Amino acid sequence: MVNMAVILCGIAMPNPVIAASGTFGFGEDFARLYDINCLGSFSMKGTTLSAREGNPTPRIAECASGMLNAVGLQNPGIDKVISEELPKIGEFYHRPVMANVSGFSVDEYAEICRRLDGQAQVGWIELNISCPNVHGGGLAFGTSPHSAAQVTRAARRATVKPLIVKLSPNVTDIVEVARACEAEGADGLSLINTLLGMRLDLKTRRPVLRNITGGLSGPAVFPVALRMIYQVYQGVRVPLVGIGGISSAKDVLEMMLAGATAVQVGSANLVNPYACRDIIKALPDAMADYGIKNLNDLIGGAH
Amino acid sequence: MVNMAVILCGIAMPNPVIAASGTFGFGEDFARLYDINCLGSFSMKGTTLSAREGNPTPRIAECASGMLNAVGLQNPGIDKVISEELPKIGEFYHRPVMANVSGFSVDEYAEICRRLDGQAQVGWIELNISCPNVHGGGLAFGTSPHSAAQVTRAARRATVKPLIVKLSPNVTDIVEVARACEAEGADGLSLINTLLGMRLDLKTRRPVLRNITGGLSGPAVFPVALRMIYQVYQGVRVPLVGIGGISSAKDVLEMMLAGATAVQVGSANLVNPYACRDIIKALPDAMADYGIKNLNDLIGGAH
Amino acid sequence: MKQCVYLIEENEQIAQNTYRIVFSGDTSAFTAPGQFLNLEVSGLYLRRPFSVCEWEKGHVSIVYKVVGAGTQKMSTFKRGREVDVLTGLGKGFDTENSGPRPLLIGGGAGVPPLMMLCKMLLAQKKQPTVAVGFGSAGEAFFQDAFRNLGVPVSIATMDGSLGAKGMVLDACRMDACTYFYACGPIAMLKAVCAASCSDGQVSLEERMGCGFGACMGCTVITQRGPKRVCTEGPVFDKGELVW
Amino acid sequence: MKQCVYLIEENEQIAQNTYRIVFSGDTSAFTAPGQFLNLEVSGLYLRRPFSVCEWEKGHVSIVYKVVGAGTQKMSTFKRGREVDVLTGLGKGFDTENSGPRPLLIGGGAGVPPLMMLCKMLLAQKKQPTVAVGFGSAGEAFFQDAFRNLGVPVSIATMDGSLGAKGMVLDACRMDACTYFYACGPIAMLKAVCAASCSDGQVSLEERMGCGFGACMGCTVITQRGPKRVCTEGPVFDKGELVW
Ligand SMILES: Cc1cc2nc3c(=O)[nH]c(=O)nc-3n(C[C@H](O)[C@H](O)[C@H](O)COP(=O)(O)OP(=O)(O)OC[C@H]3O[C@@H](n4cnc5c(N)ncnc54)[C@H](O)[C@@H]3O)c2cc1C
Ligand SMILES: Cc1cc2nc3c(=O)[nH]c(=O)nc-3n(C[C@H](O)[C@H](O)[C@H](O)COP(=O)(O)OP(=O)(O)OC[C@H]3O[C@@H](n4cnc5c(N)ncnc54)[C@H](O)[C@@H]3O)c2cc1C
Ligand SMILES: Cc1cc2nc3c(=O)[nH]c(=O)nc-3n(C[C@H](O)[C@H](O)[C@H](O)COP(=O)(O)O)c2cc1C
Ligand SMILES: Cc1cc2nc3c(=O)[nH]c(=O)nc-3n(C[C@H](O)[C@H](O)[C@H](O)COP(=O)(O)O)c2cc1C
Ligand code: FES
Ligand code: FES
Repeated sequence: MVNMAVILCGIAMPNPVIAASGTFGFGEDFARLYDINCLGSFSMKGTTLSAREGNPTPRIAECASGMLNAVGLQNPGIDKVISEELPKIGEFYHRPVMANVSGFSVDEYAEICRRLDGQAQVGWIELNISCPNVHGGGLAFGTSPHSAAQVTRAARRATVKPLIVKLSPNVTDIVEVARACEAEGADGLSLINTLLGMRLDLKTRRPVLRNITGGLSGPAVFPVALRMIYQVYQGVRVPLVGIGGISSAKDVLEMMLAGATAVQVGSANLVNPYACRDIIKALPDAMADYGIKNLNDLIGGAH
Repeated sequence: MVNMAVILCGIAMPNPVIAASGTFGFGEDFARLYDINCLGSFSMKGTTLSAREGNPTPRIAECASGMLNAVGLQNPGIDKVISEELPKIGEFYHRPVMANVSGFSVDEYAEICRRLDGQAQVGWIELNISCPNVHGGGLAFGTSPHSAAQVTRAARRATVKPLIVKLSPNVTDIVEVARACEAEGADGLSLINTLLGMRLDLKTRRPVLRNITGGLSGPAVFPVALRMIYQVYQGVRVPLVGIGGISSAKDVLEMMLAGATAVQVGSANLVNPYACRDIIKALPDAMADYGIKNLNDLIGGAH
Repeated sequence: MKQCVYLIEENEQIAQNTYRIVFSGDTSAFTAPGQFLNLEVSGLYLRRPFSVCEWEKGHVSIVYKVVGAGTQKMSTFKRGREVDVLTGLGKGFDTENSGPRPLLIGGGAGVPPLMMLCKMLLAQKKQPTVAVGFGSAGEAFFQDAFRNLGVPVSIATMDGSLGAKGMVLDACRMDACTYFYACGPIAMLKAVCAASCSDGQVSLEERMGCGFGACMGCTVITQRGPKRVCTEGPVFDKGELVW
Repeated sequence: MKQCVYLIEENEQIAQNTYRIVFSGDTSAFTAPGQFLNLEVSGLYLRRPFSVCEWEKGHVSIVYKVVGAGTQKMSTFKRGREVDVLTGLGKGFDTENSGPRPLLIGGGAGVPPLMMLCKMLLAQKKQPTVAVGFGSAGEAFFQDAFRNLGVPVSIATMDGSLGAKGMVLDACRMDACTYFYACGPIAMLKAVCAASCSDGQVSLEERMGCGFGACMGCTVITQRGPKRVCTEGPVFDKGELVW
């Protein structure tokens, strides 16, 4: 018997596999396909203070071993998530979920955290700092240690729940940003969000995405994500959630070896609706193949 | 009849396809396979002032739709390149080549440029600024606009040849770096160099590469490269060479539409030794498919 | 929705750049014409969505036009090949409200789902009329198949090589029908809605990440807020649409 | 070097996790035992290098061990499948200097290229001896094939299930030979060179980007500077190596 259970920021999980934000909705569509209580957890669709319709379509473009998305945070807003989605989730999922939140100002982040603070089913709050800072010239919060720290500090004051900051890979030095978040009280870090990319349509001679650029995800980004987990592991002490291109049990092991305590599976859910379940099912055999009895022994083992 | 000829920094090329540095050696191995005079040009293996043995092996790791390399600039040094490689090249290649140069200090860059300045067959000098700056704390020159500008300024003073600065994608704001190089007299910019990545070996629980991290190239990086060409095109006036993941004639067209005047094909040469020739052969039909008569009309057409 | 492995029974060219695949496999997830399936094409990351043309227990067909890398690869698929598909996706056409004389309007790759719809309407003793438009005569398909069902068919081609010259709207009268069903390019759908005097339904296309509701990639803004083409659609009531 | 399309004639398991493929196709680029080919495995980015086991005009075989994604996929390749290969790569073994009594030493997946080498040495009227090592009896192959050539064969297995228990060196004497040829894990090659009293050649493995000299991915530092395993190797003289 192998041990797959891990503890992420004080919360026990049956296994390290979390469905990534934006690729699992609020869980409902997947709960109709399989019993999602087999998951380590899932991160809800990125939620903002007010409802958002998101970007105009096309929002999706295909790439080699990956895809671009420019969904633009379409979501019903924090109040509806609390009044409608969380109660629904309670019916089919019996563990803590991760609430992925975004804001366009520091105050918005803080306010959403405050409203989530009392929600029993919310285990962790995951701050998506890849959003443009409307008060800071439109650059994403996550692209500077300073603004990343500001958001973390404000969120920290607004909630006692474990706070995970989700880092953007579109930076020169991700360790610097990671350290700034840790210093302001982040309990954990998740990385990576998508890499900024684009595709053009040769027929129309215009960008495929109406938003022009979009976020690259899928197996194509795995080596970049792995490198960043490895680097950040050496720079901070808080636990890490490895995200980016994971689509097999072996990918999970590799990411944990680099330093991740848990992982998120994103795009893989879109091309294979059973991806998370399949990966979790395959984990014990993959562990056995490499002589791993306890996943916790693996975390950061490559350093 | 379609027109494929383009002019890059004042030098005419029969077509925009240049073999990328580090994937084409000094041309010899390929000249044995096909007449490489069909190329737009080729960029020679990255050359440093002194000979270098490069990094210990393994230097190569496989990724989804791409690969990592950590060759570490193995090369015979500038003097041998001038005394041995360039004369050999003259026997099988009758157009200007691109000299890709690297240094570990600003002075080294300048000195190599000075030595290349009189070499008739060298058309362009391509400054690879992804090298660690030994006098600047080991960070790559290309990761800050300031050090990128320093290198460009010194090189500019050392040569009258067209100077192309090759940008690193591992930065928060590539346009800022591009502008700094343009301001110091770069005649053109080529991008992207490789994305920093890594892989682990689950059997040994160690990095696959002895160097730990390596550079990601291949189709996986194409959307990131395309996005960067598109952004830089909006920020500078000098011509751009699009690099990253190109493996088909359609990729060439997409990259030019984003703003590239010419392109480089790298990793594709490694998995298909005839890649450059095949792409050039396929260009006229691909142009016809999209109603393109003259490639020059395409450059930056997506803006 | 159901994930299935389908076996290719046939993959034949039926018009210029246009192919028809007949699969065998579990069709239990399909409930209405206008639903679609999402097909894995090995070597490409995203699945490709195609409307179901016809299905019966154990068999289902699609008709597709070669427009890019995926459909190009599909055109080389041989009989006997197995493919991974998500089946029974989306909400299809509603045959209840059609009235006695519905008009079915299809443009190019939008024609296939009208076949099953037409047969179901006939089975319900309704009198459908069909109007189809193509680029040219070489690209036309199914006109005889509809006629063989005893259904009046009008045709338009852009170059006038078959039927009326122009768009499908130039070849049909929208004032005689009790309801309409339309599938085809967005410009055609807009024109049809604008010209219609009856209620009707249109089937939309959008680039899709998942095809089953998870990614919000395919959202269209409707009178009742943002809706997913893959889940609340692809078929929408004329009155829901904002354009 | 020559790029070719090879047809798989056979792909049979010959030992635990070990398979042998026989291809038909153009073998004109092969000139010496110890050369290799670089095989495209669809869906994977890099080609996979394998030493040629034997070749004759129009036919060539490789023997491979399943160790990862590529060899796993290869083990499912069916007869009749076409694969893209770069052929005639590298510099093979030199049979000139062998003297009358060369010793051929192979470990695991290093054994295959010794087959062709052995046959060529026999054709040159030399008296080769073979020593092979495997993990266990189940993984062993070719011991009988060598014996059928009339060549003395000694075997070692790590678990002692066949032949001597231990490494291949434990099963052979290096002092009786005029020359040696070795192919196998790096630890074995080092031990062989250290134990040898004669000259010899070893075949090295390195992760490869291209396999034909373009990328400098496979460099090994030798007495005469950095050399590419794929081009100046994979076979090196004992005296060239630095370790
Ligand atoms: C619900 C639905 C039903 C459809 N039914 C049919 C049908 O019955 N017959 C038919 O021929 N076509 C149909 N299409 C369009 C079909 O999905 C595309 O033609 C196909 O995906 C193109 O793939 P490609 O790889 O050849 O093109 P590429 O352009 O290489 O594809 C690149 C990406 O863009 C997407 N894409 C390209 N064109 C479209 C499009 N028109 N709609 C949605 N995504 C697109 C692809 O799925 C892929 O992700 C339908 C689309 C949708 C959304
Ligand atoms: C010149 C040469 C000759 C070889 N001859 C044989 C042979 O005759 N029989 C045989 O069984 N094996 C041979 N090998 C080793 C064989 O190439 C690897 O076992 C194979 O590439 C593994 O691929 P994989 O996808 O199964 O493994 P993975 O580990 O999934 O491969 C990942 C990457 O690492 C590379 N890699 C992994 N192991 C090796 C290795 N040992 N050497 C080089 N690259 C490796 C792969 O090529 C691929 O790029 C030879 C290697 C070289 C360099
Ligand atoms: C369609 C889509 C929507 C996404 N939406 C969000 C989001 O709302 N919030 C967020 O933090 N990340 C979002 N992401 C990023 C993913 O959570 C994940 O970080 C990224 O896709 C990399 O993982 P992957 O390669 O496994 O997909 C989204 C990704 C995709 C593909
Ligand atoms: C094996 C290898 C060696 C490389 N060496 C160099 C080099 O010496 N100098 C340089 O500027 N870029 C070097 N590069 C980067 C390529 O020139 C190119 O920028 C990069 O690979 C992206 O293009 P691609 O995706 O087409 O390979 C190297 C790339 C590879 C794969
Ligand atoms: S395609 Fe993913 S929600 Fe519709
Ligand atoms: S593998 Fe590329 S030079 Fe040897």
